[in-house]
Amino acid sequence: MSQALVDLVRERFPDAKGSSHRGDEVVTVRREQVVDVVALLRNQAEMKLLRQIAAVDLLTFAGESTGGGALASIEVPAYALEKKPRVEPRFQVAYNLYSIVRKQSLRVRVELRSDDLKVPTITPLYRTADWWERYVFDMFGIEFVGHPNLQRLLLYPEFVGYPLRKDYPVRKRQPLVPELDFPDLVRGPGPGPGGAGVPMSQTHVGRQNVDPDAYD
Amino acid sequence: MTVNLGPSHPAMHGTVRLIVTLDGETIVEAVPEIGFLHRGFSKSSEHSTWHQVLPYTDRLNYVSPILNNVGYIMGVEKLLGIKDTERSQYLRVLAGEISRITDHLTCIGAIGLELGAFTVFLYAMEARELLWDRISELTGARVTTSWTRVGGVASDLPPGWEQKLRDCLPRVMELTGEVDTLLTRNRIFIDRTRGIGVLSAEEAVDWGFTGPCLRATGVNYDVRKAHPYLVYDRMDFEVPLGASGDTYDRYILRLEEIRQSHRIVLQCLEQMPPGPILIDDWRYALPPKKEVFGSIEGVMAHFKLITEGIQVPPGEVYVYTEGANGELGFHLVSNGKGKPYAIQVRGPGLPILSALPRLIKGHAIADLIPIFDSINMIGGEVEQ
Amino acid sequence: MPRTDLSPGERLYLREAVRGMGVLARHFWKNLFGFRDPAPEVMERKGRGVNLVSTINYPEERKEYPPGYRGMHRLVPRLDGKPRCVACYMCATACPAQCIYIEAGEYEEEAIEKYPVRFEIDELRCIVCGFCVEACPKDAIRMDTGTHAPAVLSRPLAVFDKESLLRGPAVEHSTDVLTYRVPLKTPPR
Amino acid sequence: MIETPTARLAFEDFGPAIPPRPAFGRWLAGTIAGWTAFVAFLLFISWLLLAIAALFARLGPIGAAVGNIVGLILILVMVTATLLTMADRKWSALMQDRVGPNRARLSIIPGLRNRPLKGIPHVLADVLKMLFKEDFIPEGAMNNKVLFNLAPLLAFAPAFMLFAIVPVSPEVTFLGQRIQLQVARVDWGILYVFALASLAVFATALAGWTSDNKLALLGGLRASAQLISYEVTLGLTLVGAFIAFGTLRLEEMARLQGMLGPALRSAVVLAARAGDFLVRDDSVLFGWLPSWGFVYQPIGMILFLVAAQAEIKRAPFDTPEGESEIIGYFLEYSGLKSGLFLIAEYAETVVVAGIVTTIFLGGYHLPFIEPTVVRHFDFAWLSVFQVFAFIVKMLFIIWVMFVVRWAFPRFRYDQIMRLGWKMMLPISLFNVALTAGIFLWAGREGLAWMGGIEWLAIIAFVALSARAPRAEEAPHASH
Repeated sequence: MSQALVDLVRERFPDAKGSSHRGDEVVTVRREQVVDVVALLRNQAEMKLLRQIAAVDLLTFAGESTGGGALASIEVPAYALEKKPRVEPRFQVAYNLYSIVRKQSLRVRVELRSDDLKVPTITPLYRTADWWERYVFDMFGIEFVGHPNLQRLLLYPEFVGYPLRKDYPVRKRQPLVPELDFPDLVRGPGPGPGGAGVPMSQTHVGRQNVDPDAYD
Repeated sequence: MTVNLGPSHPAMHGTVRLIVTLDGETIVEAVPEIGFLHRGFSKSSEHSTWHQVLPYTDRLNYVSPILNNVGYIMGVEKLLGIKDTERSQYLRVLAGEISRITDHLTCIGAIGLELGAFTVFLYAMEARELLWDRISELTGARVTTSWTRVGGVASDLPPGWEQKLRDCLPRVMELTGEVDTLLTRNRIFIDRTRGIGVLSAEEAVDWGFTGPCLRATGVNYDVRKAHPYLVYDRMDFEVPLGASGDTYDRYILRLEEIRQSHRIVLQCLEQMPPGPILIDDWRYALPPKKEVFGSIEGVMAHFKLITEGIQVPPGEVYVYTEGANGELGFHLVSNGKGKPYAIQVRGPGLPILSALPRLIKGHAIADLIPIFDSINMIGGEVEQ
Repeated sequence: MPRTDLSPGERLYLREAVRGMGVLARHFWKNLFGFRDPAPEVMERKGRGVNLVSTINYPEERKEYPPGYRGMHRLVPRLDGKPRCVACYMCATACPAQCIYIEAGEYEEEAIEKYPVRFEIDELRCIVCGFCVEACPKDAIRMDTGTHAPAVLSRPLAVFDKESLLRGPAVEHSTDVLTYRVPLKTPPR
Repeated sequence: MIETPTARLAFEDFGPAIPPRPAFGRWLAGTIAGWTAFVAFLLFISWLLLAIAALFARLGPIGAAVGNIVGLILILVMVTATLLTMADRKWSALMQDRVGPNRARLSIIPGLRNRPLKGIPHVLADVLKMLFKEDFIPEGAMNNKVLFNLAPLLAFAPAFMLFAIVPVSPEVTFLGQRIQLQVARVDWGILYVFALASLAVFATALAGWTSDNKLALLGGLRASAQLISYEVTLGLTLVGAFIAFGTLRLEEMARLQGMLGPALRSAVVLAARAGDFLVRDDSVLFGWLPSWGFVYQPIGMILFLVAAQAEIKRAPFDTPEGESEIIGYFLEYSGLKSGLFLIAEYAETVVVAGIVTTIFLGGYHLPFIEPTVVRHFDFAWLSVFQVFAFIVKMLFIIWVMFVVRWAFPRFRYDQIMRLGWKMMLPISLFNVALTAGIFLWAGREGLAWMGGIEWLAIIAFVALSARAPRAEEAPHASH
């Protein structure tokens, strides 16, 4: 059923690769094409619902040797990382699309090399892509070019590193963020760029980053 | 005037922070800030076996944990390409629908609570307590259920449980009816909710809404109907649809879904066949204790499953079920070893919460409360 | 989806006001003259003068945990009072929270199997998932004590050692004899 | 219940899970004894109030005034308001299937150790807590410290002063003194209430502004707008009652709702002469209806209750607090000052209940049996029963106000304004016009007929206006 969707994409983008696993249809496209492919699916296949943007770091995909057990594998030993062959393209970004009308789903996959982690944003097509792209940026450090407000979503701005990358040490400690003085809310402008108001340094959504018309 | 609401503010249940710019009492702009409850679900899961992820899923949507258990385990089963036994499918649907009722009761109660009708909240909680007692008897814990297993469920119905459930369901529906009496046709409530936080159907899909919030706008998308999983295709239930997508519709739709879930629960009890609750395949499911105690094969299979975990063939799937707040998706990647290579969860609350600035813009600050409650943001699943 | 305009009575707030107050007043008088029932199970709350109060006055009255409830751990003793545990580390491996610590040793006088020299559970780390019970190949750890882990005043007190965990009724399986290399000194009852 | 071995384990750790069931007979005896004690207590309080007034009245006119102040304001209002903090929680608990607070114990008294006494010690605990909490003044409020401290006083004092004009008993000779349980008998009567009630606006506005907190400021703004708006309705709803009774003085209004003194006396004398056991109550309308204010003014009474609820900022009109949105104008107050705000709210509830009782529920009058009581006892005993009746009626009104408080969701700020100006004001104006017209045309009898018809209409309206039919029939989806 969903094979038709893959064909639809391949008709326009001949170098797109289709694959399937357990009934999930995947089409892998080049990074430059992703906006066009998603727009094509959205407009011609009525895939109006963007379920999720997920990303995978393939660094240890083949080389991971431990079996199960939390005790056995709390941390990838340093020597294992050293010898790891550089997997390229290392990152995959998966857009899970769905058509409510036709009840079809399709995953658009983009593969990224670790030296050039940039994907064009699809926020003009799906508003829900806003937070999902921020989430992926937050967790993997993949930059979405053209995103209106590419900030960390779940973590705080002082966080060092990208936790869902496979080479992020599990037991790494983050530096403590000093607490700033709470500005006087009524008299006198506070330190934030918006004048008196919320202490900006503590937030990762400062007002200065928000276009007032971005949400409407 | 900029007002900071949260992360500890009576209206921000869960831990979310809203930075609201006001003009008088009208909200000009609102910026939600999340992550105060971020516990690293994905990263933790990558360092556990497939089985050990289960307790984490309890803690995603902590008001309806069984639905998360079921959603996750179905993902693993999809990766494995197996199906669980028929009785366990019924059990999953049964417990899942009870969980859905508890979730909706929580949401409705919270709407009442924060609109000042504390009584409604307590009636809803009383009903929820009864159901959580049943869940507790069934799974061994009220909230941290960890009840499903690959290929089945952990425990069968305890003796006499069915009758207990049948006895307490009327009381639950009676309390739901009292909530209905207190709120649904009350003009104060209607004035507070009708026409508040309206979203059109196209916009709702664009924002990635699913579940009751999407159906309140009139879009007929319920995973249980669109892609029937487990035994939902054998159940006779309806999907209530709203018309205008406002807060009132979201409220009344949840109320109606409680009634539909009640129907499903009763049907499950009637149709449930006897039989095993776990598949008899020692590659995936733990052998029965008798075999473990008494036979060398059983012990070996047992040890292999515990130490190495379930060996899931490599692959990548996205599995979606109908959570209480919408489509609960798990994006699972396996590399053929005993641990999940990558897990990312699509909490239904995250896209909905991201639309909160759009929903509350232009409304009074007092309207923030019913809108925020009616989208039923659960911190656990949004912030993972 | 009932979604209609309001009837005149509802429009004037009056009708629903009276109905809503009626619900509350009914609860009020029922509970005021009600016969306070200490057992809050709704099934047992039928009969004369029974009220609807669902509160449990906790320390004085408690709801009994259901039989399958996952409560505090216990180490199951054998008939001779020694732990059934053979220190196989299965529970420690299966535990997602890594709250179990085991040190194995061998019985000197009885040639049976290994036994845990130390067996400690950090009940503060425990997430009560019950995987350890499932993972045990000897039925040596159970969560059927019917209680929860008690509150403690400092963190070290929440680490329960073998002696405090080893309690409750002894269990003997018919297959146990297969694992004894010599018969038990105390014959089974 | 200790049957299984594992249940024994739990028992070892924590004792029995479920205490034995109380016997039905014990429950019955307890209930009867409790209610008897309650009624006896109220009767005693009634006697005490009169006795205090009589004792002080021996000291002359100023003494009489002081006695009334002590008895009514300090004992009746203060104690009731304090107990209401408890009653609010207990009653709401009963409405919500809970038990309510029952943990505080008077452990220092030997016999009362481990006895919750139905939670009454919580009142003491609350008071102690508020007294000993740190009195925190936020930095931003330091510039306006005087005004910041003045606000709770401005809220507190008028609430208690309001009760000054409420008559709790008729003029009666008690213990040899001619007394009436009323602090001030003034010509302008109820206007005093309106004048003082508007002082509360200053409290909220000051509290909101000086707190130097945005949410408190919002609360203060909401409160001042709401209070000023509802002043108007509050006044207009009572105009009908003024027309019906022809006076502004509350003691006059109360007196007019039962048998007047001379008539009562002569009726009793006649009955004594005839040897009748029962004496007919001449004030009863149509032979069965007490001639109370609610008969003449149904709409006025309902509107007054609603407007008063809004005026004292209780739910569903509690937007100035709106604890889930903005925490309220008293957000920055702590300790005793916060307590003053809270107790003022309960005192206002008592006052409103007192005024409603006086104007609409016959004040201290007992229907039907007043002359009979006088015939068999005397006027002093009658006054004890009358004070008792007043307190019971007042408690009933308070109870109704609490049920309202717990039954409804909160209004939105603009909806309160709309309700006040667009619904209640026109209706109360209409009520005034209708009452005046009927009164001119047919006098008080006519008003009684009008009231009866209005009551019937309201009941029919509530009972017969069913839930609106489902216009759009369920667009359920089914695949």
